Amino acid sequence: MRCTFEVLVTLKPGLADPQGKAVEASLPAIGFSNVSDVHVGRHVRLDVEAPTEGEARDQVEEIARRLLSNPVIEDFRVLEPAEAEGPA
Amino acid sequence: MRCTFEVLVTLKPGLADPQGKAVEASLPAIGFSNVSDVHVGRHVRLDVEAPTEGEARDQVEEIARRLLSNPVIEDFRVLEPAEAEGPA
Amino acid sequence: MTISTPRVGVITFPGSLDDRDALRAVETMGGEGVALWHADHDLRGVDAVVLPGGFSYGDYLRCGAIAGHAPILDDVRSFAERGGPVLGICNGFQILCEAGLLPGALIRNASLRFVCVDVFCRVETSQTPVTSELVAGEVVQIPVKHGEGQYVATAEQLRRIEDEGLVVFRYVEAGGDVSESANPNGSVDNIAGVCNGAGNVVGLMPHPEHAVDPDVGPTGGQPLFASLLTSALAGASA
Amino acid sequence: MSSVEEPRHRRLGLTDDEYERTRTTLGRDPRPAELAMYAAMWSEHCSYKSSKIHLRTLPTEGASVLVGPGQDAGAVDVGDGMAAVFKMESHSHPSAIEPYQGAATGVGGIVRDIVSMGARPVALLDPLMFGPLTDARNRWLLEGVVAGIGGYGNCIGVPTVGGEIRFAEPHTANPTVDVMCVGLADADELVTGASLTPHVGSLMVLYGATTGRDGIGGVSVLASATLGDGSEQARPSVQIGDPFAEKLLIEASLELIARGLLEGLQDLGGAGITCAVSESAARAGMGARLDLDAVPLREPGMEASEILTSESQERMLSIVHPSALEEVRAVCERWGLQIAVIAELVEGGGLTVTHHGEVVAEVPAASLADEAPVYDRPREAPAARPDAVDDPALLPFEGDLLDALRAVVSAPNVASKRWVWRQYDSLVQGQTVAGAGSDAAVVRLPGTMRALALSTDGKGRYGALDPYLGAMHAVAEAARNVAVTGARPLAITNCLNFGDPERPVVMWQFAESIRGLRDACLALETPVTGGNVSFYNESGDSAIWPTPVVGMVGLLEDYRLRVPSGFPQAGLAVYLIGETFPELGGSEFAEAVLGLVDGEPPALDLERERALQALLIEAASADVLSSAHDCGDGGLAIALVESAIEGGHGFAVTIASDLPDHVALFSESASRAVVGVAPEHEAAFVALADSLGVPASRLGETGGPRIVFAGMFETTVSELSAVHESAIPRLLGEAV
Ligand SMILES: Nc1ncnc2c1ncn2[C@@H]1O[C@H](COP(=O)(O)OP(=O)(O)O)[C@@H](O)[C@H]1O
Ligand SMILES: [Mg+2]
Repeated sequence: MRCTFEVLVTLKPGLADPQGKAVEASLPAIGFSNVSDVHVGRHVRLDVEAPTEGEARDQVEEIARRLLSNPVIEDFRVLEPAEAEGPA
Repeated sequence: MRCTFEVLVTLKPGLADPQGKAVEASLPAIGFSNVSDVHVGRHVRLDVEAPTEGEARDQVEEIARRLLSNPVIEDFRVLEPAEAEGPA
Repeated sequence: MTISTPRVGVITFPGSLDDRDALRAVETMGGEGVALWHADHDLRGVDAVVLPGGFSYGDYLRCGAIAGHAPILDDVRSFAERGGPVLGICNGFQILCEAGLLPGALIRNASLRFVCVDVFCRVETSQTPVTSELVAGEVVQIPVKHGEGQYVATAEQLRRIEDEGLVVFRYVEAGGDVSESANPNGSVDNIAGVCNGAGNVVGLMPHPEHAVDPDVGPTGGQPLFASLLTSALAGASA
Repeated sequence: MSSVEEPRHRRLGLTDDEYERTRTTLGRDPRPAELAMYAAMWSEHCSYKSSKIHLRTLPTEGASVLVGPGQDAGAVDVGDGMAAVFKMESHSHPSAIEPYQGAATGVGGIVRDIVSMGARPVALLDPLMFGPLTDARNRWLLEGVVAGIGGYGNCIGVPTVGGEIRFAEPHTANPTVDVMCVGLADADELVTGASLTPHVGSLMVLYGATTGRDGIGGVSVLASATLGDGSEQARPSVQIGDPFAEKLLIEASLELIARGLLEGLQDLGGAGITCAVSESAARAGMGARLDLDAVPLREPGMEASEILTSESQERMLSIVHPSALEEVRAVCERWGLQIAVIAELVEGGGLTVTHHGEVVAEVPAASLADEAPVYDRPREAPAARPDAVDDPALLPFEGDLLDALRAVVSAPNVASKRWVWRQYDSLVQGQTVAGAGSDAAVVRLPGTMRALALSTDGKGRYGALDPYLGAMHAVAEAARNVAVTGARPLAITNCLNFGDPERPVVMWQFAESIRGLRDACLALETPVTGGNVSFYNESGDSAIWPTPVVGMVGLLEDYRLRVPSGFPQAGLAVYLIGETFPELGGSEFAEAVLGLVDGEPPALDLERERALQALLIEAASADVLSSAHDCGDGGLAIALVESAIEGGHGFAVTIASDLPDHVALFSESASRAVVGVAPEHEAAFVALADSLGVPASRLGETGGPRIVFAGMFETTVSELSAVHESAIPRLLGEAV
């Protein structure tokens, strides 16, 4: 079966987040002074072909750990899968 | 109240996605030939202070539309909020 | 009135880098460079506006995204609506796209790497303020230096851009042929620069301001600035 | 697992003796925050405690030197009232953990050093060393480091105009990442300890980024000890560079200085606030009251010792008279930077630190800044290797010469580094007459005809065989690279990359290298204006090659007279200047073709070197040279081939020599260059060479698409160019 997964990659807490900071600082100018703690990370969407959803998920975890994230500075989280239709 | 939101920004289908392509191309080398349709987008996490969750969400939608995404090439989606504890 | 020197404003955003270079190029080519500041609602009466290269706001989030909301963009927008010549170079191009003044968008280079190299650009139309002194088909050599210069647009937008003749420059071989190897960033249809429907707002990834002084680079930027100064003067006396 | 807790001072990197010394200074046990401050300031990285006695022997004076060692950066007079401010620093340790951020923050750090002198940064150069690219981790390190340098340098608008990359097995675990920055300032507006007078009651204003837990212990742990396996816990958190904030910091700082609003300025680097505050106060001969509650924090709940030693990036500390504070605030705010008054200068030398309203430290400022222990560590020459080869030049070579040439042209050390420098913006600021690809980068001084000529050189392979000679060669080659462009070498900065100084062999390598630097700098009259020492580049007991990297600054009186390295046209006479001896020890040929890093490095006669450089400079100013390229790695053959590739014109030469062909082609004898001379200038050029006593042999002529070594072999420029260009991309697994 073929499953679609989404992986979120975020900076580890405590590390400087220049992107988040820059976005946060620019929000008041467009009228939002009530926003804080902005952090910018990556979102990766991918399709995996595997015998079971469980196996597919394990593989996604491994891919996220080895390729999608940089474990020295980033964490990741796999969203619940929205199973894709039909055969591969 | 203060709510935490997560916004996912993804490229519109059909547009070039050099990052997604690069990830996909490097997967076989680490043992995954069963992955396809990889797309890389952005993940933004932010805290919004507003009278109600509904208002906060409306504001997040507006921020996502005006700043976090480029409507010419990107779509966005706001994840369900994980409500933060306590007062501001 | 005697013939005046065209006044060309160059906007400095936080993170602009080639702003001084653009001012110097304007002056080298005989114009008067006027420094403008992103937070002012004031174009200081200039005859043309340049949005220079750089990494405004670090190009964090998306390049040009945050600068696209700068106060001075309102003034640039009304200046453009009145037909004033506006040139966005590299980051300036990205900002104009983000602000909706130009069609399409710029994303990371296909190679995912920054690239600094001299390229050849073919002029696709002389009906813009930066190509008025060139003829379509002419090739100019100008450097690029960017990490996010891949021009993209949806299929529908692209059709409109091509149909309406909004492509101003394409990456080509020295001889003028479009090829994959001439394309430094994977831009669709080798597009290096575009204009708006009215033709007075132009954006391009190559850096003409780094191509006016033969001691430090090629000279393909000279006719672009010469055109801009002529157009600015025409606007000023109109 | 040890069950006994190590005492706190040892965990912070202080020895028992050093701990006793803090007790003597204070007359009591140090408080926790004080201990953290001493540990940071007395770390190897900040205090130079192992290197100081050796560094003192370097020549630091010369006619052009405006600022010598001891300030954030050195400075030389470059005419018209302008000063070139320059320094090199390593960020090897952080780069080994996270190559992108490690290299990026390395750029940020050295740029702030230049800015804190009141100079606008105008050029970056990045000498790098990695293990072989056949190893995947080394490829990952190279790609990350290069992307990080570009990612940061490109984003702050300072052109990266040169550098070098060498590959050697001993750098596998410990890549060497050095970055040199050059800035320009009005000579009489340089910000030095002596140029500004802070007042009692003046304020210390921190501006730029907020303070987080980044890099705590960076100097004391990461850069001042050898990390073994399982040392993950000891590692400080990775610092993420924010080049946008740095750009704002540059502009705001230069504006503050231009407006005369400051009484002092210092960057925050190793040891963070502790270092900046104690050094500023000590330099002013005063003390300070520091209030940690005033420091804007990025994270809640930080302890005093964390705030004091955080190495968060993109921060600067200025000294401001209270009457100027509001104007300083306005300038910073215009650039989007927050400011915080964190301390006040007081009479006496005491530094008092409060946190949550309580005193957490009370120490003499100078005891932190100037009174670290100084060590004369034991040195011992290594035992001679029983299997050493005396002289690779004596080994028989029966291979094909053209194949050997291809092997050397495509050897990673010699191959084109275009893959790297294409990723760097070399054009911004609009003054780059010659960037990467030239022997020395040439950067104009705005508003004048003059230009700086900049080169970085390290000779790791020679240093591994003989650290004294290796260091001398690094200086000579850097000077030669500057001289071939026609510029006069003025002064050097350096970054000294070594293993563990507590091992006598490493300390011997260090002392020998310093001796080499000293002798060469004296002979070539290029004093040392500053530098940086990076020790503990080793894992297990395998250290990097002893690699002093030299950053040379030279001056070209008229940039229009710059001599390019490539043959610019056909019909030029090709001369070799200098003499070739049978010297293949430590050569590229020996490594790439014979598989040997062995033998004695080439001799270096500093008098010959001076004469050669004098000829290059005089011939350039007389405008009789069409091209000049030094003979470096790969010798005469490579110098000729590179001149052809760079200029796009072939040549036909005859190498008349008593030496075996392969030795004549690939010997790396020092003090040589290949020059192209137009026929109408030949007589004048030869006369000049004669008058300076430099042998000049006419080898042949330029022209055509072919490369012809008469009687040996021939090929084409395009064939060798393809080999030269494709080698690095191929090793990185890219389609070429
Ligand atoms: N890491 C780098 N960054 C920028 N430029 C580099 C780098 N490595 C090499 N270069 C450039 O490539 C050219 C050749 O380098 P190199 O072989 O080290 O020169 P040389 O032998 O003359 O010292 C030089 O112009 C140098 O500046
Ligand atoms: Mg050289």
